[in-house]
Amino acid sequence: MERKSVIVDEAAALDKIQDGMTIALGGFITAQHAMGIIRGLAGRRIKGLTVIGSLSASLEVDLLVGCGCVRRLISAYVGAEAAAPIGPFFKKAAESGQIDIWECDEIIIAAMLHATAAGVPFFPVRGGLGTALPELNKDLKEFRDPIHNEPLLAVPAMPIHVAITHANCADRYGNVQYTGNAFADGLIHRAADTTITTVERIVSPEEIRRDPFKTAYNAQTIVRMPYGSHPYSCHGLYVEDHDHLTQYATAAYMSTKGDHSAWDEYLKRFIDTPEDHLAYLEQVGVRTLFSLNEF
Amino acid sequence: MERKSVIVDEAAALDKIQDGMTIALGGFITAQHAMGIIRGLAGRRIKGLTVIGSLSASLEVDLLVGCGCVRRLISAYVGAEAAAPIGPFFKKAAESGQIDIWECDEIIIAAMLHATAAGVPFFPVRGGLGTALPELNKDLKEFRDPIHNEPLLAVPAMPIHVAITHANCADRYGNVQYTGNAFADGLIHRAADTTITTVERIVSPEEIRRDPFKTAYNAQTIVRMPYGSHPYSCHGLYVEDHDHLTQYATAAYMSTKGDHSAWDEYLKRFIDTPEDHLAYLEQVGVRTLFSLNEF
Amino acid sequence: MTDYSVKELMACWLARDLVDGEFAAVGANFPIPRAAVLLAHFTHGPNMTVGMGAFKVCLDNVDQVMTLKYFTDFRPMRWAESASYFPLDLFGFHKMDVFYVSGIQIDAYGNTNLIGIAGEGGQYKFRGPGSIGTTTLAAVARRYYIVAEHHTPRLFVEKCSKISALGFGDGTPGLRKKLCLPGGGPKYCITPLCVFDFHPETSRMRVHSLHPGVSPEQVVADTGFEVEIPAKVMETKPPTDVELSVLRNRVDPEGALRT
Amino acid sequence: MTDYSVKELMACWLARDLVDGEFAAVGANFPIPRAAVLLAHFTHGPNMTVGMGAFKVCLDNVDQVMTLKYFTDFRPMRWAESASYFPLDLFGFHKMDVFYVSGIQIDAYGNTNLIGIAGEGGQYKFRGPGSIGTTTLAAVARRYYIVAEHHTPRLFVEKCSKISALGFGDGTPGLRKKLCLPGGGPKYCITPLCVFDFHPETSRMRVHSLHPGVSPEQVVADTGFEVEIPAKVMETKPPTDVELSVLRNRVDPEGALRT
Repeated sequence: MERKSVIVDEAAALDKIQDGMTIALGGFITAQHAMGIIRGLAGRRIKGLTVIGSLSASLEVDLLVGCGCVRRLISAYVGAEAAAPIGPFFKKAAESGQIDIWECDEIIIAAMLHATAAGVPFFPVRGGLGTALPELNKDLKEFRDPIHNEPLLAVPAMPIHVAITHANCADRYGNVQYTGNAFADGLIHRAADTTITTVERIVSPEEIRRDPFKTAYNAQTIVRMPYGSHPYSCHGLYVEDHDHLTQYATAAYMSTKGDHSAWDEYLKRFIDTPEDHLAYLEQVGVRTLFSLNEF
Repeated sequence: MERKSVIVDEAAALDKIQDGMTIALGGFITAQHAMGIIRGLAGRRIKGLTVIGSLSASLEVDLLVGCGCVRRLISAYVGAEAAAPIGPFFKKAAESGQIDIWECDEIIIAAMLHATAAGVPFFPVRGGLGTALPELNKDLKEFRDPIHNEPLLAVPAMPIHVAITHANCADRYGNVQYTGNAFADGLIHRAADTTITTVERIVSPEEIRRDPFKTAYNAQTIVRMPYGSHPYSCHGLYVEDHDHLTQYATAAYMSTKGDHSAWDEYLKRFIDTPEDHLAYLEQVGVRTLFSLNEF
Repeated sequence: MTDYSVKELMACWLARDLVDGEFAAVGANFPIPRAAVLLAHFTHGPNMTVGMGAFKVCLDNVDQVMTLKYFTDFRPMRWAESASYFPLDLFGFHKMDVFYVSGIQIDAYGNTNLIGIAGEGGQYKFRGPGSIGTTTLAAVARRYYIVAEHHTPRLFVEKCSKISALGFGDGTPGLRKKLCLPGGGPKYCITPLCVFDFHPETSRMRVHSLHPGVSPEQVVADTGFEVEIPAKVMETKPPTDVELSVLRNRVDPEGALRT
Repeated sequence: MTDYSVKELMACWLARDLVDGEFAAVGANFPIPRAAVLLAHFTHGPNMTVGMGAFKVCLDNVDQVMTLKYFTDFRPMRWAESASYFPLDLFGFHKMDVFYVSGIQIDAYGNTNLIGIAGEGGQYKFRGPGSIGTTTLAAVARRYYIVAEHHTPRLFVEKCSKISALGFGDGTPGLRKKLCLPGGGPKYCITPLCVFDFHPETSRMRVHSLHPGVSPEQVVADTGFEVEIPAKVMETKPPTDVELSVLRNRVDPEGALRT
């Protein structure tokens, strides 16, 4: 008997995500999103997803909202800081009631993930008492702690079908390592039933074993996707593509105001026409990609 | 203004620990205990300590019990596996009711530390329901979770005065790094008011900054103690001194059975006579120390 | 005395209220607190723990710090002593000494709103970006500061439409204590016009000091709630030459605060 | 057929019940389950996740594994793919497929005791070493095995003095479900004499198979509770030559199980 490789191609990974699932996206704000998969979901117009953009998300979530994939959204923030104070499609969908928002802050979302990962029904937190959160998010229950009778907020666990993360490298057995910060990726991996990780490079098992302390988790599915986080950053390799994010934010904003031309152009060029991740990178262009060197 | 060094000498570190305090010891079973400090506490015959031997402890806790330092003990295990299935002084003190035992397993003790570190009054766990633990440990409260009404056990937070850990190296500003596993040391650091860490080597701040991801925590007090974990192991450097542990276990066992001669000899030679850690190492001897090479 | 911008004044004022040895984090896209923390670190806080992006850094030998566009920027790694990613662990928040909060609304009791402004039928007429980490940090950090880059009646309201970070609620005495929140709540709110503190009995904002050249009438006109202005109100102490020199040469060489 | 020891028999039998792809940990000072997990990994479990000390290892290219005296031994690091220290995170226990438990008492309902045996006036007449991780793991691991290195009436008792790891409690039907414990509880208990399983209705131990050469009478005599022995009881299948060869050459070259 032989040990099995967990490397699959892009289409096979995308086939694992179906309408109505709950997915958790890795990275943090503008770093390390598995954009090859996320663009694929947007391109397939997957419907009815519950999306956890952990712990604070960026425009990768906005893209899924804009393409009509999202029914329910769980994130402490949707924006791109200097490039976009708020995700335009997220803002419009929230204002029109098109999506449900599970209102939270980063620590409440982390508590939900911790409870799920630990297999307990809830975790207690202090933050949120006296705020609008328990009124806006009916899942959060105020209660008295059974020992000291102090007021607390119970944050429930939530089953998650798939975690989708992006990392620097993995071996063919799914051992994933990061050069920089893994943020909450290990946590969502443990909370989810299964994990799909896109990586910049596949490395040998020997390379992984050189520093086992660097292994963040063992993913069930690995897809090789160089520059897989573009237009977001990947620590140790490339920074955010600020111009691309601005282009997205402008097109999306104009679309929410009724002028769809720039957005239709963006969608056609970057989401719908490229048949795979490498075709997307061809659209971005070698010159742009190599301009994103980190230091 | 200049940045302050946190390196102190052995006596100054010991002076921080007083009768009646709650202390949490780092390491795990037979690895990485700050024996220079623990022997110092035993030698000073500090009284009335609440000792957290996290998460499972070894004979370092048995030594403190044997020297009459412990009032209350919190650990999921006290023994040295092949060298001693159970700590002899611990066994006798438990049977005679000389110490209080906060009955727990490793996950319940971890939940207590998590709650303390997170600043919440308790953490919920599933393990322990239907066992003797809630009957033996009145701090553990059975309750119903406020969301799904499932039965759970509430594990309360517990204020901890000092965490005492041993690591491979630190810089003069208290940035602590391990070669191997840090076990629960980071957790007890976060749960405690202050942390004393003994290290094999002081390294330059530049060395620490070479891999900031390796920094486990920032300790408030650093003491340099080469071979500071002897007779326990320190990952990457030396293994357990099996003969020394056996010598301890035999002497302690005989003492609990009424024959105190070997224990008195051990106590005199290794605890009471050496005026400091290096004097202890002289008693152990260079030949023994260098026989403990790991691989 | 050197000329300075109001943002520089705000940063210098905030820096002076930080104490050596404290633990403070520097966000991205929140340039005034960022400058305040770094300025304090350079002038009187060599033992501060400075959180910069996802790292804890010490800058004692650093001549100049770059401005970050994005919080997750990896480049502070070069100065890092440890990596730090707080929300993951649920840990240590209650040990955070100081924190900075902003909002799309700030109310008379120091509550802030990053969620949105309610419209008709339970919907939002204006949705905000989300609470980030403010809900919990405002509850547990030892103290925090509200920092407003503008001072308008739309921003400073009597009551937030939705509270994302609790200040003093509706002013009920001892409310935070009743909720067992370990943090002390907002200490000051600084704006381009003035510094507010909180009345010890009513917990309402009142003017603590007016920035040089600002009149009480201007604050009243630009604040959406009824604001108390003590008879003898101080003037906010302007930046010193030393502060401005460190600020411009080491903290903000790109001049983000100068406009 | 090669001669074998009863410990080797026990290890081989346990190994056969492990499935490729499962996650199982190998403790120190618990040599039979250790051998079982490694044997399964070598014979039919290349995709198993093997926890060895504080590491997850893959041994596909490893000829021989050393025996560890201490759980925390750093040497498995050489084969490690990741470092693993479970109790710290409170995580993933409910995803653990299989776990092994022992005790100073094992009772008719599969409860085990590592705490102690009560004496007079609330004190212990015999104090055990403590529950280690068994309380939680027995509650949440998908299934577990009770492994006894001896079979005596003092070890196998009707009721544990103190339960540290819950099997089926007092046999109340659906007790584990009522307590919302996600784990299935003990699947088998293996001893030097026999394999026990649990009656699906009463949850009491009954003989599943007798080791070669062991009589029903011997099990009855050496068990401290009334034990059901089905009329047609199987014989425990002895080790095959292939199993013994892998066990002796790769898993246990030092012969810890041969005595």
